[in-house]
Amino acid sequence: MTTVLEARQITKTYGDFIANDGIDFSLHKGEIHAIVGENGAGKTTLMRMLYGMEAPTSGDIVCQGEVKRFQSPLEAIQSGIGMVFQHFMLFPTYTVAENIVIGNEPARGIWFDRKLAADRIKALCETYQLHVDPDQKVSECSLGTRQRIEILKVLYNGADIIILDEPTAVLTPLEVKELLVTIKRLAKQGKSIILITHKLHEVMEAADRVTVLRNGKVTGTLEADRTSAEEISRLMVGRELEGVARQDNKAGEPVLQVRKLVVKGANGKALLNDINFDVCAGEIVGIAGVSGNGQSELVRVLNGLIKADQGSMLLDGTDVTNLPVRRIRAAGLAHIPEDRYLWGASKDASVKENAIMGHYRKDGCHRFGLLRHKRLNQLVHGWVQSFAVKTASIHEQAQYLSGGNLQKLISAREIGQHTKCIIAAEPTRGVDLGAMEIIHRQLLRKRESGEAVLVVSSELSEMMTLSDRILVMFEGEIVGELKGKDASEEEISLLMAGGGRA
Amino acid sequence: MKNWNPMLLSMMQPIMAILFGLTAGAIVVSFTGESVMECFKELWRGAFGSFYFLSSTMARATPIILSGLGIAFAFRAGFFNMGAEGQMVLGGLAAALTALHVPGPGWVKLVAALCAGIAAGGMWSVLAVWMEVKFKVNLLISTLLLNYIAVLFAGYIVSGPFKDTSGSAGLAQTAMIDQGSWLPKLYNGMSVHAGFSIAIGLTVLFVLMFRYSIVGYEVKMLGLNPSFAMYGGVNRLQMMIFSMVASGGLAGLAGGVEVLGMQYRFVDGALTMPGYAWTALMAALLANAHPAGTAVCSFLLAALQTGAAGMERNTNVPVELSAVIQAVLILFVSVKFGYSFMRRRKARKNNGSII
Amino acid sequence: GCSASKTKDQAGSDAETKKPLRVALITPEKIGVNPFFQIMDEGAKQAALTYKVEQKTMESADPNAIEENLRVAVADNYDLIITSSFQAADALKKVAAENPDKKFIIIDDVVDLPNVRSAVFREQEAAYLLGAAAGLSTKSDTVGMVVAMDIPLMKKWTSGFEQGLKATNPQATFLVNYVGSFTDPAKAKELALVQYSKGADFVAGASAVGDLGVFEAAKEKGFFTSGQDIDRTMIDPQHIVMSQLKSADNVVIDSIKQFVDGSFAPGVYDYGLKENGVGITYVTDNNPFITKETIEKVLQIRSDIISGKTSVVNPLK
Amino acid sequence: MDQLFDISLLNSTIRMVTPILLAALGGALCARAGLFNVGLEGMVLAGAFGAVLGNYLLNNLFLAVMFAIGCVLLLSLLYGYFTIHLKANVIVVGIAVNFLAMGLTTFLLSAVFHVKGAYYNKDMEGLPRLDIPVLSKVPVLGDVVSGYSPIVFCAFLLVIVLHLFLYRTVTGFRLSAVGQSPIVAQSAGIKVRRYQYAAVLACGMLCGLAGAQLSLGQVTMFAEGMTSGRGFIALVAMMLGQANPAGIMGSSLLFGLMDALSIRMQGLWLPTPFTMMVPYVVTIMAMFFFKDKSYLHGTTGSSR
Ligand SMILES: Nc1ncnc2c1ncn2[C@@H]1O[C@H](COP(=O)(O)OP(=O)(O)OP(=O)(O)O)[C@@H](O)[C@H]1O
Ligand SMILES: Nc1ncnc2c1ncn2[C@@H]1O[C@H](COP(=O)(O)OP(=O)(O)OP(=O)(O)O)[C@@H](O)[C@H]1O
Ligand SMILES: [Mg+2]
Ligand SMILES: [Mg+2]
Repeated sequence: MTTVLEARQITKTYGDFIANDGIDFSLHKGEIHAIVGENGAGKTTLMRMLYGMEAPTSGDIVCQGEVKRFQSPLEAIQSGIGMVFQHFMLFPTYTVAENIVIGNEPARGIWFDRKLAADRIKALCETYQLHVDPDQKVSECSLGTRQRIEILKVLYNGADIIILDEPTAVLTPLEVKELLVTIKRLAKQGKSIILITHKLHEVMEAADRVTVLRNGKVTGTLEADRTSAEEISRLMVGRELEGVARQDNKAGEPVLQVRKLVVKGANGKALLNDINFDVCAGEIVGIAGVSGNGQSELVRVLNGLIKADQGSMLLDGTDVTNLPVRRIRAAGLAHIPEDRYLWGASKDASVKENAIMGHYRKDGCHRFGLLRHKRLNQLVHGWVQSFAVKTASIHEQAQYLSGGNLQKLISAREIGQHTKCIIAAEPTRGVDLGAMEIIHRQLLRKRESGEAVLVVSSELSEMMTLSDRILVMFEGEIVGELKGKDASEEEISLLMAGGGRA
Repeated sequence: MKNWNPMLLSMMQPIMAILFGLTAGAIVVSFTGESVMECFKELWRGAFGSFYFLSSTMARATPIILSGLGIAFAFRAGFFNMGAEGQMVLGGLAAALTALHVPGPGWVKLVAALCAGIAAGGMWSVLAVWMEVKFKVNLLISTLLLNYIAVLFAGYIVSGPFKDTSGSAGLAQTAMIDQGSWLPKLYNGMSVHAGFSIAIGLTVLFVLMFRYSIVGYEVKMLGLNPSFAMYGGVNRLQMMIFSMVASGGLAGLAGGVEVLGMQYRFVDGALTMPGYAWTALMAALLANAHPAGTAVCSFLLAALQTGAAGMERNTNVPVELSAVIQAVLILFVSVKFGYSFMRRRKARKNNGSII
Repeated sequence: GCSASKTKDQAGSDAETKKPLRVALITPEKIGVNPFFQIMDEGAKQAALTYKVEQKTMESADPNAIEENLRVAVADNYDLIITSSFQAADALKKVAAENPDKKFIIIDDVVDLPNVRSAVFREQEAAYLLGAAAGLSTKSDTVGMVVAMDIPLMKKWTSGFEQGLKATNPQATFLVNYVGSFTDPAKAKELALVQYSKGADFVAGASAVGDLGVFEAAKEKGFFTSGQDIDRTMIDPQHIVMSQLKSADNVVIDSIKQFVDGSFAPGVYDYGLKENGVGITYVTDNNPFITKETIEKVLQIRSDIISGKTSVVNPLK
Repeated sequence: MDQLFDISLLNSTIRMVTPILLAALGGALCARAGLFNVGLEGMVLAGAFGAVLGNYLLNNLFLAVMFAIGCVLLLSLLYGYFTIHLKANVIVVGIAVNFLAMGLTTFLLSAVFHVKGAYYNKDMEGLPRLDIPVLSKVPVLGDVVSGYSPIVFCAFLLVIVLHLFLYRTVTGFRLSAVGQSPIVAQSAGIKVRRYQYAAVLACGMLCGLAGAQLSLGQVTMFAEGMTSGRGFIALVAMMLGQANPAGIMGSSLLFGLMDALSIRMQGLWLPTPFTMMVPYVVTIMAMFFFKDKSYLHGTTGSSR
């Protein structure tokens, strides 16, 4: 078994902070090597060094037997390393083909041969069984397709080593399955793959070996078929996971009532069509669906970010249809948004400024139009502690938080609103196991204290742990309702694929 | 501590860079064969050398600080106001006409005139907002183009309907405002007037506003990430109108203050020729739209200009070269050496260098 | 200002006998595009040499610098401070009133104070002559004028010209176009070309630097033109056949002379044709546009204006 | 009304528009590379001076134009160094470049030519007028399309060349990518800075041409500040044309035509200041119809 890429005693420090601490890691030819660890454990940092985006503070990177000092990603690419970032590195206004070939365009003289590019992409698609339409604009592609484009880009550049940083975080279950199949096929074809993920069942399904990081150190490298998810998670978190317990409790009066809701898109096509449902006090309702079937629009219209064309929504008895965001929030709605960088946070603002959004108008938080900083600081400190948000200080910029920690912060903020009703969209996307437990436990606690919770998630397991009822959306309509307890994955998947229509 | 750092930095960087700029300026000066030390001494003397010169630096800084604050305000909320010049001109015009034609005692006229200046500037910038909302016209273009229209319009008003008919009458200017409604001078025989106090007062007000008030927080959040602010319940349209009105109003106030405190009448070209608006734009950008930083940068740029005038008077450096030296100094100030070096990593993450 | 050191040396020789008088000229803008300030500067320098005074020119970079320059000149104890134009009038009013012992001169505007001497010009009289000459000479009965800006001040040129034109050639058409800038020869040239295309065979330039553009259009298309403020005819005598004069230099020299010999007095001095403060020049030899007879007629008009037989309306009054 | 339209109107529009068009194309290249160039005014001014200086020193029109380009290249190198290398704020650097050009040209005007205000020499030769062999004989069309300086033809040719460059060549494709997102471009292995420098230098070249057309094509002289705001109009034309060569040509021509029309409207019924507003008002109104401003996102920051 040949080793194609190796990290020897890699250390990376940012000021006083040690992000990677003497890491040893090796990648064999043709293997899928998973890397797992809590948020902020140093996974991405390690990958950035392997890909030449950062220089290690000390230690060596060995590629195909040679010690390398990559100055830039370009040099890494030339050594056959390709990386797919979690936050896609694509030009939304360009076509799929353009995005894939950029940096290595087929040309006749100075002319960019777009036709040849498209042909090559088609051939590439055939070889690797990854299907995209070369002429489509990336902005029109689904997240799953974008992921495929990223992988094709790496393959197009002739990479033999492919680094995937949390590729599955934004994908639907179906897309995840496809992706894992693809990865396995690529490994069979001789590519070596590093897969970062927080989902252990994916690790168990696809990986050959697993390396676990904790606090910048390697806590173990295991053969996947000789270990278990429990062992991995113990190495990751450093303790046993407790698991979340669900109590039975009776649902109360409806808190959120949605009636005949219709939202039309720019072209007049209905994005949401005749949506009716209730969420009752002490109940968690899950909304499942393949992304792009109206869940995002539903969440947005409920929060007042877009206007409904028809229908009404009642919150705790008051009509909040098409009210401004602030009024809806004041009427008692909290919201964990699905895209944390776009809607959920401001990277350039401080942790505290991020945390008080939506709170600053509450009683006790302001006086004569001025913010009561002392009070707010206390609040934020409380959340940071109870949700275990890893941050140096609450005055640090939010961009220095790792993605998972930012998600915890957002959840803390919204759960801390103490509203009658909370909408949680993808509440645990990209979040490690420990943090996921914290968030789940908090959502369940809300349910137990008699509040209404609406969860929108593409993660079926999450949906099934949390929900009392599951509504499935397809093409802007609710096509089925299941009891959380009795629902099976197959059943939901079938409904999500439109099988409930007939 | 954390809170102070960015503010301190935003003030320190221009000062650091000025040192580098002075070195570059020295090279330019040495080409003319003049004594470098002599020139810089005169540059300093022209800006701060005596109380008189300090006061004229303060007077010159007044409209720059005010419109700089305006530009910074809009910028904080995420909007680019390139129209300070037009807003300033209309503000000055409205102030002059109000002071001339509103009945009442002097101080009433004065207050009315200042309000008119603010209103005129604010309304002019709201026109740009309206076009952005209604027709999606990019603010940058519309505010830039509205400058030309405002300047031409003001020129017409003071060479036509409201022309000064006293004196030689050949001038595109309004009549002189009664002494009773002048902004008082802070010191006798010095050019600095009460407008400077207004500017400093507003600077402090904005610093406090951004640190402590709800509105300040909302404006800042909107500027940093509009989607996030909207999601959190900030009304973008309301805030856009508010911040652009404030921005234009401040530029209008700058014009009004200049008219009521310096020229005592609206003179065609007197607000545009010194390039106040451009200087203010630079000040706001250099300070990263921080209010206190903007005021400090405005003051430094004004000092650079009055200093250059002094250098011109008292050395043999030709007039033309002082513009070159100014430009060189500004170039170096713009680099923010210390800052950008420390934050280079971050800049890379932030999508390059733009704005 | 780079002349100070030179005059200082010169003055040094007779320094023991008596300290030379010191004269400051403060222009309201940078000396550059406006020849008016240039000749003023030249006049001052010439007078400094002739009358052995120490002279310094301060150019104001923008309108705010005028007052400062005036104050600095006062503080530096200059004996006579000369400034110019409406831009400086407000500042001078303040500074002169605060310093009643200092002597000031303002050229081209009036400041009514006991220590200020004001010199103004009746440009309309020279413009009248120019218009008359054009009216007498035009073959197409269409003449034009390219003006810098549509501001009241420029009416002295346009209106004077029109009066002269109508007096000699009532049916002639008068085209006026405004450049909108003092520094745009390219646009001035286009405007002259437009007027030419509308039939003008004479286009007067009144657009500061833009005049150069007008001259170029004339050379290109072969029509006739005139310059302003100083004698521009030597640039291209074949096409620039006249120039309207405004002798700011003479006014400066005169004033300095009077100041030196003690006959300087405040008050308003009005310079017109009579006082030789304004006038026009012609190209006399080999000039197909302005004939001998025309010149004679224009000279007649000139003496009529001087004698008061013909009166030129001041458009600003 | 027929007073307003004639062939000389079109002629004058084309002449007046050329410097604006060239500068706007240069600005577009910068915008494509993610740099919003406010320094166009200064660059054109430097070009105008460089052309006259080159003509005076070298006594050869071609070399004079090359000299102008060389001068502006130096200035744009400075612009590039500060914005790309030192990461200074692009707008501040742009404004400083304008100051610098204004100061340097007036200084050199008096240092080299010993004049203030303007340098004009009757014997100085301007750029020749070219007639297009066959077309110039065609009655109306011939008058419209021929009789301009080579730079005018060059400018309109450049519109096509740049269009092909941006949309058909590999380099143009990558340049646009850099402007869209420097980070993504860099991760694709594109040398972002190199492209940005190239764009800035090309912009300098175009501004040099624009200046040469102004000072040797339209007139034959240099006057201080003779650009009179054309650089800013170019900036507007660039934005209105969405940094796309054909669009820029359209918006420049629109502005030029309105400007020429406003000249003819002088003295008709509106006071002059209002006729002078016409081009600006029409330009703003034209923007009511262009709603896709997506390309501006990286470059400006109307909403950051
Ligand atoms: N440039 C940097 N400067 C300072 N600290 C950094 C920098 N890059 C990363 N860090 C810190 O290093 C730690 C490791 O980050 P890294 O992104 O590698 O975590 P991760 O394992 O990828 O986490 P996640 O699961 O959330 O993706 C984090 O705490 C992060 O804050
Ligand atoms: N220049 C920097 N200074 C400080 N911290 C940084 C810097 N660059 C990156 N980081 C931190 O390093 C980590 C890695 O960033 P990256 O963009 O890979 O996000 P991520 O943690 O992988 O995101 P996600 O959870 O969504 O997976 C983040 O915690 C980020 O805040
Ligand atoms: Mg990571
Ligand atoms: Mg992560």
